[in-house]
Amino acid sequence: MGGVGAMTSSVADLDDLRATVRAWCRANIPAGWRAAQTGVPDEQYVAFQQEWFQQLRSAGYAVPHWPAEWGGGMSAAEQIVLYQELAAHDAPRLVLAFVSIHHAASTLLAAGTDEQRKRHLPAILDGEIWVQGFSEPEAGSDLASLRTTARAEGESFVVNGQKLWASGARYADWCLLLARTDPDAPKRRGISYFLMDMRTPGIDVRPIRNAVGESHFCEIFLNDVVIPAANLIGPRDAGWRVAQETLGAERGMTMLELAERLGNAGFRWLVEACSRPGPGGTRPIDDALVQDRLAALETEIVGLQALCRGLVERHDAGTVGPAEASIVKLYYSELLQRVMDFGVEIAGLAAHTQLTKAQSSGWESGAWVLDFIGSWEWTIPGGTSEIQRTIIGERGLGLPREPVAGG
Amino acid sequence: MGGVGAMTSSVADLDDLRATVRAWCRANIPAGWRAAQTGVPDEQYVAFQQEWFQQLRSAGYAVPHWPAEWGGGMSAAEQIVLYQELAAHDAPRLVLAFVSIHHAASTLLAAGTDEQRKRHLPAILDGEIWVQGFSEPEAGSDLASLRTTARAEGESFVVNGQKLWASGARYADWCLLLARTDPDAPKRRGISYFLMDMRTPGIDVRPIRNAVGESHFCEIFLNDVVIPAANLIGPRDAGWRVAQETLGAERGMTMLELAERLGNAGFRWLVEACSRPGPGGTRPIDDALVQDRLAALETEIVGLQALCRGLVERHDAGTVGPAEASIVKLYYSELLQRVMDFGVEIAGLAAHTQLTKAQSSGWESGAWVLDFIGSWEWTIPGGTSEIQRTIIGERGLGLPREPVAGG
Amino acid sequence: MSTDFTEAHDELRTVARDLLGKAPVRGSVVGVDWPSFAESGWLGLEVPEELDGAGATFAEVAVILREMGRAATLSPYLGTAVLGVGTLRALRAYAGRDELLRAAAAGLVRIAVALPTGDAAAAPAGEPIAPPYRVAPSAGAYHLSGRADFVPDAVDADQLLLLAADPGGEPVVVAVEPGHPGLAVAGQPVLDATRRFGTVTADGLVVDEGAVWRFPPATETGAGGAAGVRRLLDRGALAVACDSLGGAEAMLGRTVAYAGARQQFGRPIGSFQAVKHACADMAVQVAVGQELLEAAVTAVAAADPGAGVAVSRAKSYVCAAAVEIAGQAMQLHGGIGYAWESGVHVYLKRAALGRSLFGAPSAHRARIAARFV
Amino acid sequence: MSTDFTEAHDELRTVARDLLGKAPVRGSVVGVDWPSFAESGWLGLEVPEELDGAGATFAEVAVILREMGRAATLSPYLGTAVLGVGTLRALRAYAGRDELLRAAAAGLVRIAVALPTGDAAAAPAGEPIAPPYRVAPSAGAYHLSGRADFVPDAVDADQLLLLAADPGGEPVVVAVEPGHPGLAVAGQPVLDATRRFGTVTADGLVVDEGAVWRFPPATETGAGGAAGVRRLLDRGALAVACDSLGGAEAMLGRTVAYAGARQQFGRPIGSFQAVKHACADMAVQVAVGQELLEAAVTAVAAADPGAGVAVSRAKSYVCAAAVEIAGQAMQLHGGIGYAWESGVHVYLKRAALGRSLFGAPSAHRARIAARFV
Repeated sequence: MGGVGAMTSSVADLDDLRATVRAWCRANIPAGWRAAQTGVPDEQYVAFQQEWFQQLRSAGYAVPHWPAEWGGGMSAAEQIVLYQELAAHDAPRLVLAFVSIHHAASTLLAAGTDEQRKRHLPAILDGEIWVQGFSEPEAGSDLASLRTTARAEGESFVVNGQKLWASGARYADWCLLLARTDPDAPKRRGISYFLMDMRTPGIDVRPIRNAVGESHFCEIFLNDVVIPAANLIGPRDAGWRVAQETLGAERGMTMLELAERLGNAGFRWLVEACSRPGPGGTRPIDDALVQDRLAALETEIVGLQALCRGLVERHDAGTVGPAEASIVKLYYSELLQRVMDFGVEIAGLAAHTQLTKAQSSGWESGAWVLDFIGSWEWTIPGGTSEIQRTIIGERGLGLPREPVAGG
Repeated sequence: MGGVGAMTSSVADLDDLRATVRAWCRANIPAGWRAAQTGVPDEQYVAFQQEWFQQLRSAGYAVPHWPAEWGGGMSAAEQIVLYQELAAHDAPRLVLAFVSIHHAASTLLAAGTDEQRKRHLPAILDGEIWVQGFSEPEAGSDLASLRTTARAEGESFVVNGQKLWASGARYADWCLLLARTDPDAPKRRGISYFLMDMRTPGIDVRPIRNAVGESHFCEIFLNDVVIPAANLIGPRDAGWRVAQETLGAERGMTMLELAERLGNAGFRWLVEACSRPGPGGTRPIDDALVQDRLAALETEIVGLQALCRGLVERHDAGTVGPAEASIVKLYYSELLQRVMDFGVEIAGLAAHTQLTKAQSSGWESGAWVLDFIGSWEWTIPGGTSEIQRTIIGERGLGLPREPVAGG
Repeated sequence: MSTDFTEAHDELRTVARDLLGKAPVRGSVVGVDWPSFAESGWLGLEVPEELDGAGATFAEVAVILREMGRAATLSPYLGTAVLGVGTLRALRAYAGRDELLRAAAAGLVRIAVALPTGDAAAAPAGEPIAPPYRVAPSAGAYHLSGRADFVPDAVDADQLLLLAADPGGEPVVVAVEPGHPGLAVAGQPVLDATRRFGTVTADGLVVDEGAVWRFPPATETGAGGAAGVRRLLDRGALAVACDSLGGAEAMLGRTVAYAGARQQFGRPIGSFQAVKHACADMAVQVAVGQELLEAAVTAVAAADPGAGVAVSRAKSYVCAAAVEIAGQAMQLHGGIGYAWESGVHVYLKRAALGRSLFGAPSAHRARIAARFV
Repeated sequence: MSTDFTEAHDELRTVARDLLGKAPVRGSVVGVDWPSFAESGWLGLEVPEELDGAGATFAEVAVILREMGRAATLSPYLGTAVLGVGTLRALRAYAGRDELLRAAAAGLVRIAVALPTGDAAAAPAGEPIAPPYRVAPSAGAYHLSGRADFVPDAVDADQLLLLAADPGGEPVVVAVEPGHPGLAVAGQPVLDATRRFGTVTADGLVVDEGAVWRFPPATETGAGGAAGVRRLLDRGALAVACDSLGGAEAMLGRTVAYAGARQQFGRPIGSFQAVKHACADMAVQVAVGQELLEAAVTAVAAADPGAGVAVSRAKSYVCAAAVEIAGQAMQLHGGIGYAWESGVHVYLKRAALGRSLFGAPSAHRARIAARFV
């Protein structure tokens, strides 16, 4: 029964909160932001994100999951209400601050020193942007085989290597970095976790264009980058454990938000697309086949939403199962893909003429083909669907592990 | 360009053959055999099978794939015509003689001595029934780990062990037996292949009831069974190779026959089931959803038929790819399952009242639930679907093998 | 859901799993003897306390149904406790009705309700549901005719409740006992040996007015006969979904256990990704199905106006998934799974029948989709 | 198919694969320069020998299309060689028509044909297909109006052929050149950068009688304008299926190569069953698709009366499979597959567009199913 305030919000309190958030959404969500954010240059996107973040912050809605002392303090039940309403009113997503308010914050809260927290948590509220430096060219699904090294030199570490798929690294002020401090230890041992200032000399960030044509993923080249030992987070050589413990910390609420967005804007776009008369004048939705698919997809989305709410509640109660986060991630990402695939089919040839999508939207922008292709950003990163199935099988069901290659 | 007569049949000759087979089918296929064979006791089923086999034999249609000197001699093109017409006219299947005319014959032809062939091939034409004794309780998918032993003693071998899933063992006169002759050799080495007379003392056959309630699968317990050394087929300790070489020999034509049956009686039952008015008076086939599924299934069946014809032709031409048989087996078995599953859905509650199916039919008897459950007899034995996918990946696409457990 | 509820359900579940797990196996079919049933208190879960019931809700009935699905129990629970008690409670408070409820709770009477159990049970809102019988007054009595197929637990029932349309088209329930002149009950054997069905034919059947029971009149909150019938059919559909989820859980559990133990190629087959990932997909389906089921059970127990759609979601998803899961269980058990002895076929047949009972997935999806058009 | 044919196709395939493989890459888009095209002889494959063509059939065109799909080639082949030549050959033998065929074969003219390219292209037999334009005689000339979207290769075309209905409802083809008064051609950019489309609008467009070409009259063997239009649309649909199969083959090949090389967890990822079995499923889809495609190509080349159904089978199966296969390719390539640089997205976009072009799978299945009802 952990989680401060988990069971304290009465139904009436929650209804009040819902009304408050609803009113706030109506008053604050910029009208027509989707159209305005479609195809905008990066600077405008960044400015819009920072502005929206501050707007949410003033309302107390930017970091509801943080402890009260740092500016958060909502119970799980309250957060569920908040995210449901933001999704229902089609609020812009917090894309830019995502790693900052989730991964960075949960790592700082779980493993950081008081100094580190004081240095960064308020800064994040003021707009400090973080990036995750985990993956490498030869360490994707097999993250533990990462090769970036951090050599101790006096009160510092000197880092060399290359990171890949660092989302938003171009705008980042700080980086959550995993690097090998003991090259002789076996794979998962000997990795340390650092907070790296992105303005340190020796850091070279190069954007990678992704399949939808955006460049928010980056490569980070690290060439004799000096990190003060004070920026180690958690014990030296114990970075893998720290990263694992904090990696999924935000998953529940994030997935809840995404599930609600899929169930709101996402499904609404789909029904709208199906209700639009085609070239021949007939509406797809009048076809029994289309109705059947819509009903099946809506059912699955409702199931996802319930799964996410349950995960959040159980997380708060400390009863979350070992594979629940993987189940939700796998199910969301593959369902998202099916929904978008169906959207592409229904919208037909015209779907392919939507060449840009609204920045700051999620994976349900209404630009079907881009959203469909973008859905692989969910089935691949953060542990591919294949990895998730292995986790569910082994940690969730207790099935035996594969024998390790070569012994 | 191997295969005697493969390219010799002209289109006109094939048209003539088709007309001849068609006329023969009309004159010879017992009218109403399905109804007459539904729920009959075993003796009647065996008698019917033997009788039908002799009828086909007199027409020259029982073993068309055998060499001419032994009573066959049809080219691949001719066999395709034959099996198409038998399927189109819904002839009873040769279930009882299946192993005899395919596995036993191809093994004898490929690896048998002249004496062995003379002893058995004419006998098979006279109705000698064979069973395959390969699988064991601990050797299913991993057949090479079989444990039945054959100890050399003078001019004989003494066999001990247990075989499983021996289809039709109750009626069998002879058994194709794999047993270990060298217990010290690694898994696939040290296995020998025997022709075992099922009347030898020490053989105990016990039927196993399967999921549809039939008992054609059997366990064979072997207790000091003496097999003369003359009944070894192929070289001693080389049984695995012989079995592998002859195992898929019949697959092409068998799959062709099954594909044609699925495309004829199978799909016809389905369209009929969809065209029957339900309790509310509406016909499933008037529903766009049902039409879509029917079109998709018909398309897949047509693809399967073409795949099978191509396999047979390429087999004849000696150009068959290393995984083609696995592709066909995997695709047929899973498609069969989908077709029957859809039949169960369409036929609704009434489908569950069909408690028996016609003996001598294939997996498309029109008893939907039994046919659906029976379809696992295709996805499990003869290499599960999982094993087939591995074969396709490794032999067909050249993907690397899994590391062997424990080194 | 509050913690108290959860704990009470956990306890009920444990007791049920224990009792059903000990039930005698007849052939491959697990049955529960009637005295154990009567004692269990499960029959009267939804019977009001003043009629010697437990005064509980469908949420508790759902716990029992899921455990029965898990054990593939053969029992008249669907006929008596789900449909029988549900029908009686949906009617006006006739004296005879209350007596029956009391008897049902005590295990003194087995009930079967003759209503549509095929796709008609999932007709979209707005499409009327035709009762299988017609009743008309004639010379001081009532004449009944009609026929219902696949009536759950009809053959062993001591009391039949027939859903009929009166001359005005209003649904009513006619209570008759087996043996009543003009009433014919015939067994309808199915491949799923864990379920019992019958056809109930009324031909020249005459009852007096006391046997014709009505639903409460329509009010502003939307009750009335038509709504009552829908709620009954939703109970039936949801009961089957509970059963199917229980079966799916059993199949997943058995498959995982088998895959962890069975060795091939020198390792447990569960260490192969083909098997492991298939089990993971089954686990995902069970997890999603459970959420949809719980939502529907909560809605039905609370008589929520949106309960119908929630039921259709649960029924369509869970019952389709259950067939897939039982099929995968058979596949992953290999030859053993195809053997009668393993009992996997029992679950596959039960799931396949459950998929069609009280509306196929496609019928329920059509009902869901009617809201979009 | 005879051995001679097979060998000729193998040779054509080898030449095409070689040339298309060498084609310059613009961005991620592979194009073929026009002179190479003109030289290749591919444009006139179906042009009769007396008009300086190769006198071959659609079977040979299909070989080129499949290779273009494999290389994801940007070219006006669909507009000129498939639809242009196909349309001209379907018409009566007008002098202007023969000149155009000769010019097309020589690579002197690029053609675009404005006809329905969406689901209307897959209308079931019996449902009329409405041409996008209407033409009417007026004062010694012909007035044309209408608009077609998603006309392949419209923007760079030197010659436009517009499918129109005459006042009697008979389909005719109107030949106009870009720049003709009243004709507007506008590019219609799509995410798939390997294809070019345009809208072609006729508003107040006047042509003389010589520009209005007719199909041969209907005969007992079932020709006539309506049948001619159907055959054209079937050519379009089948061309896309050829393209999609080639793309699927490329994606399978690349994925297998990547999975054999990429190491994770100390072994090539292709040694993991999750990857290996996914590749196996892709291989099965390609194998089935190839059979359906070959059957349709043979039927179209032979002008078989059952060709339409064969085309719908190939189009619906192959084009749906191609999207799945390109998607799996992206998945199995991991992060690399999602990077622009890998070019996997090019195939996914091309497959997704191909799925809708000349009729979505569901539209083609509806056409197949019309025979069952």
